[in-house]
Amino acid sequence: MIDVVVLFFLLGLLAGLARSELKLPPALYDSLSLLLLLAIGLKGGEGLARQPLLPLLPQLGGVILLGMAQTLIGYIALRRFGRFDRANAAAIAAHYGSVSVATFAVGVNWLNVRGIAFEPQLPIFLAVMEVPAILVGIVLARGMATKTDWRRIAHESFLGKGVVLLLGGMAIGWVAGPEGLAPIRPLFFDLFKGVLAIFLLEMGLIVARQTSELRRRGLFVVGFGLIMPGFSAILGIACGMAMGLSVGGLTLLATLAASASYIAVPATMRLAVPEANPGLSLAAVLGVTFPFNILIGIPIYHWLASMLAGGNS
Amino acid sequence: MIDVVVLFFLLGLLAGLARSELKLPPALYDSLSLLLLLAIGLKGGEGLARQPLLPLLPQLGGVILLGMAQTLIGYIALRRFGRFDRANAAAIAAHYGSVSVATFAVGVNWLNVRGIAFEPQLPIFLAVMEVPAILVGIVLARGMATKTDWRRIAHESFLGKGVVLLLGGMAIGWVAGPEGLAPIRPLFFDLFKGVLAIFLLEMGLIVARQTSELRRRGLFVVGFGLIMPGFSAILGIACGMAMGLSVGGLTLLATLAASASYIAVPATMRLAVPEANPGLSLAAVLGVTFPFNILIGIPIYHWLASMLAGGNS
Amino acid sequence: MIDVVVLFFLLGLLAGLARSELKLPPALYDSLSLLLLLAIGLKGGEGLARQPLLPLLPQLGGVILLGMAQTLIGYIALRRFGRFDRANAAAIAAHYGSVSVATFAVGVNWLNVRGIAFEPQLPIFLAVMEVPAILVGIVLARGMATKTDWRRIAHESFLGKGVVLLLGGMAIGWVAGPEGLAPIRPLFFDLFKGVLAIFLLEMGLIVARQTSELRRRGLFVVGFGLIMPGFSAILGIACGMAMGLSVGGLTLLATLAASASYIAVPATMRLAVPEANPGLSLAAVLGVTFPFNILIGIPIYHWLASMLAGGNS
Amino acid sequence: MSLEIEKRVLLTLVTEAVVEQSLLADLDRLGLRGYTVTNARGRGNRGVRDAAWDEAANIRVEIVCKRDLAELLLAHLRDHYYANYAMITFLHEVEVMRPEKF
Amino acid sequence: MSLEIEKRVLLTLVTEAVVEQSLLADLDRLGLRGYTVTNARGRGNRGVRDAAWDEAANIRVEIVCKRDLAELLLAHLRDHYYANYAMITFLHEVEVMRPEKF
Amino acid sequence: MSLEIEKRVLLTLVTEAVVEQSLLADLDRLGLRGYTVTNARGRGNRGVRDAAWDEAANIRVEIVCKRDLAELLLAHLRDHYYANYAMITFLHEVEVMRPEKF
Ligand SMILES: Nc1ncnc2c1ncn2[C@@H]1O[C@H](COP(=O)(O)O)[C@@H](O)[C@H]1O
Ligand SMILES: Nc1ncnc2c1ncn2[C@@H]1O[C@H](COP(=O)(O)O)[C@@H](O)[C@H]1O
Ligand SMILES: Nc1ncnc2c1ncn2[C@@H]1O[C@H](COP(=O)(O)O)[C@@H](O)[C@H]1O
Ligand code: NA
Ligand code: NA
Ligand code: NA
Repeated sequence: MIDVVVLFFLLGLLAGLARSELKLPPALYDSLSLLLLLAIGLKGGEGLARQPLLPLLPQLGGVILLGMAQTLIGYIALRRFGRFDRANAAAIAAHYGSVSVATFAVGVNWLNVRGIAFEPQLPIFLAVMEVPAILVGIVLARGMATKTDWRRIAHESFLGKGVVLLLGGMAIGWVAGPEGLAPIRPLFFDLFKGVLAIFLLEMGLIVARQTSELRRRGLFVVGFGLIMPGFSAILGIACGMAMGLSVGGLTLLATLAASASYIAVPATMRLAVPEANPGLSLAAVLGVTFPFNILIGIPIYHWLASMLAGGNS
Repeated sequence: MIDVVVLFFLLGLLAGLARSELKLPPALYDSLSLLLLLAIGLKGGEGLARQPLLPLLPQLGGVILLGMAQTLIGYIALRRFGRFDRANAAAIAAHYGSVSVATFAVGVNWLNVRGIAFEPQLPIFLAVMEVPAILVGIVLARGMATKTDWRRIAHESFLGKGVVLLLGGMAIGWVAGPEGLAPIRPLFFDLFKGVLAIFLLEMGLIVARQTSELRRRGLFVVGFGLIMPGFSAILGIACGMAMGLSVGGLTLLATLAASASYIAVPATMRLAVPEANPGLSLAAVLGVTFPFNILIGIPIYHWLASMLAGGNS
Repeated sequence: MIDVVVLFFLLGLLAGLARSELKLPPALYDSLSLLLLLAIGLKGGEGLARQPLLPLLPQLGGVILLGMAQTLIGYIALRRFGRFDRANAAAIAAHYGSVSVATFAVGVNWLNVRGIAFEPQLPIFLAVMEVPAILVGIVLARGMATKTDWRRIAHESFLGKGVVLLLGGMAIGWVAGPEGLAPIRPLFFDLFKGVLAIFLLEMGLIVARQTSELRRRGLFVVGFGLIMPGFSAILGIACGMAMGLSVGGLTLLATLAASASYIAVPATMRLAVPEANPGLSLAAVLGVTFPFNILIGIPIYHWLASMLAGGNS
Repeated sequence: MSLEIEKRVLLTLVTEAVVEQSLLADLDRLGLRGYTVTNARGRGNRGVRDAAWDEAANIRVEIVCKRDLAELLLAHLRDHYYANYAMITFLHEVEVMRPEKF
Repeated sequence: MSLEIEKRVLLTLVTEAVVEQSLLADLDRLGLRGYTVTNARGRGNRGVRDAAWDEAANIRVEIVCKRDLAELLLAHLRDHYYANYAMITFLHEVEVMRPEKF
Repeated sequence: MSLEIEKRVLLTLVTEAVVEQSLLADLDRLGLRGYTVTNARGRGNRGVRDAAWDEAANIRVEIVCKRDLAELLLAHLRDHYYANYAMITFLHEVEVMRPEKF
């Protein structure tokens, strides 16, 4: 059965395609995404408090490499088969090397509903994988010896809203522990799925606006938006198996790898590689990959993870 | 005892009349109304999942006729006794033929607090009754053979925020069923009354701003705003008895009939019948009918329903 | 252990000091403060319903005098030791004679977490102490025989958002009682601490922006921002002991006295004493006193209250 | 430094927020290519419109274009909006670069 | 097509959001009939005002009126606001229809 | 009543909201001292930008300054922004008091 939060996405999508007057206030969208980021962080931090942190360091290195590899592979595919110019290939690839919080949250929800556990460090992976793809993308577009304002880029990347709220939430969860968090549980944990539902309603509306752009972009973009996440998911599972993750953890890491950023990366790339067309990346990411992942991808990645690593769990 | 949500309305009203600085951010108002609409829809859809849908069709036909009849009667009364011109009579009548979500929500709350059950299709009635009065109102103002842009009107009416969220919520509730909805219950159901309370606080503030307009409009508008809902409620109870509704259902249908729209109708009529004065309709609807219904009307309608259909329940 | 809501403050503070991109939508901030004010009021009103109101009147007189005394003492200190001109001394003193809702909420939370009870009239004290300092401040700046527009000032003060929501919530809580409030408990009471957490996150961001201003203002402002609250807290405890408050009540009254306004007072003083520099007051209140109170002050005030009035509780 | 600068007019209108979609669709048909909208509140002959809720909100629309088009748009507004909607319009000359955009 | 057009001035002021009510009440007394307000942020002599919270928010007020009234309003602003509030003012000519409105 | 009035220009730009920080930092380096920003939406060569989410939001920046500075800023915008960003610019003369502010 399809999860109820995904039904909200479909409602938004249909309303958007039918050109309904429905609009969410931007402040609501921002507030919901703040709640989601903090909740994911808190949950992760709470889990981390129960285990030693040092053994995580190599895992962090692993997922950073994963994100960078995805960006590189995406770039090559876009240049060779899509005949994109350097700037556009680099920009699109960076979106796919990075991650999407909303997709991650849907994955978490999917596992929760089915009672499948996953490792508490997954939210850290989410935070850590946001940035490397951006840096690789910029280098691919510009080369190393450029007048790129790296200080500003680093600032935008590492101190962006997403990273701060995720890592901040994690730190708070880690310090406070389950007991300390108890008083704020009703807001951050009990409401989580309702908040995600409304957030996905808005995502549906946003996705619906990509269709006209998509139609103009043609088949290659659609194909790339479908194949790249499948490929990335397999890479993610391989990476996760090397770390010895459970099936739940593998599914989430595959989901992370398969997901593509539509918040942090577009904003940073717009400044760093302005000649890349933002409409192109967003059409692929939002018009194809995001709906694919949350509607079909996640169950497939779980099935793949179970097949490949059944013994682990 | 007066319900706590109505106390919030009174607080807003008093604050507004005292010209307090109190203001709610518009984004909060929009967010709360979105929550209310979705929650009402979800609840209704959940109920509908337990019964066959086909027998509802004649009931839907019934409430559509109810709304159209109210509009016509209102129009005649306004023309004959109020001496309004065609445009203004049609516009005001359309407001009263349509329905108010906030009034409905207060009615639902009133029944819930008293443990009185009602049929799950009532929220569909709410969704279905929004539009017919608008169409009748336009025809009354313009005649059939006009250059009215019906496509745009239909679009505005059927794909407006209210209808989409109510029907969308209902569809989700129907598909997901009680179990599927469980994870989002804390947000949509547990918080419902608190959300309604804050929404009514804002309504109180909005109602308070109608007083100066009301004073200018004179007694007829006040009288119409009081008599029309009473009359409509009786029509609604009759209509509900023909459908065999329970006392709770009758009370709510009477409340729906008695309620007057202050969101969908003003916006559409402003475009379709621009020469009608929107201040006039809003003074009657918000300055008189809305407070009357939530403060006094609902208990009366329930008492009437019990009297007239005591045997049914 | 440090309370989890205070960890959110620290997160905001760090993010702000690191010049992160993190921003909360202003509508969210307004909505959260509305929720906090209403929740505090409702809780207080619920408690008051269980006791006679008349004996409270002298207590209200007491806290009004407390606020006025603080303002006078602050003014003298600022004139004599800080060599501020009349307008600035009066404006700053008014901030310290008035109170801060956020500080009060953190105090309430601190006591709740530790299971320490306090009297239900404390929220009334909060509402009542907002205004007198403003009036004293204006008289100090202008003298009595001025062209100050007292009607406007009174309107701004007594019908400002804070006072209306606090007293309004209290009235609703008083009328509805515990049973009447039950349906809205999930929103106003269960979410209280989560709401406070996000509110303090934003407060951290706001406090962080005061640092550059603080650096320019020099040591006297910092010193005043630290000594004045300590002094006021002792005054508050003395006042509370005269009223026979419990240790919890003493702690909260000390917290109230020690707290300084950063919403109502700046807005009113900007109009009434425009030549006072608002940056100066805010640097002291937000840059020094607010963080001092919530990080260190409250436990100290509780310790003081226990020492001085151990027998009372 | 020489910037190629040409003259256009800036036509500004302030009107009710509810008409935004339909007004822009109208002007579109008359040849409007670009516009900028901001949310506003205000007061005029039709009383205070303080944006406290949707019915009482204003928008402010700016259109940079040739004077001919501005006059065409104005005539349309006069004939179809002035009588029934809260609305003011005003225009003045501005200097633009990239005149082909306007 | 001939549109009856007359000259007026557009007076624009940017100032602190907290003074909105009291400023408009002041100008009212001097004869102001219509105005438009939008929310704004900015930077000037009194530093950055980025609208992150109420104390740091600006408003932008536009007034279409006769030059006489504009000068009266400006003189009042100069005498009562310039010294103590973050504020700029500027004006220029505009063409309006329905001159009786302004 | 005589108000000391001088001429300045008002330069207005409408562009993508994402560049706000970096654009203002740029113009700062060229000598910009004051500016006012409002949120906006609109349509132009680069399609509809309706502010439904951050990527599709516009800002409207106003700068009152001497004509020299305006031309310097415009040249910079032409060289670094016109090609890759949704942007329009226009300017016109305004009368200001307190000319030392601009
Ligand atoms: N003289 C004026 N100056 C600036 N804005 C005005 C003026 N008159 C009206 N407005 C604006 O235009 C809207 C509609 O005006 P009206 O049709 O006169 O009610 C008002 O709500 C104001 O926002
Ligand atoms: N040169 C300028 N151009 C445009 N807006 C300005 C300028 N100077 C100041 N402002 C605006 O006016 C407000 C108050 O200016 P000030 O009194 O100089 O601090 C600022 O916050 C800006 O929004
Ligand atoms: N002719 C115009 N009049 C007013 N605003 C315009 C015009 N053309 C473009 N704009 C605004 O400038 C933004 C960028 O324009 P463009 O680069 O042409 O897409 C648009 O989103 C509009 O907000
Ligand atoms: Na990815
Ligand atoms: Na009705
Ligand atoms: Na105090």
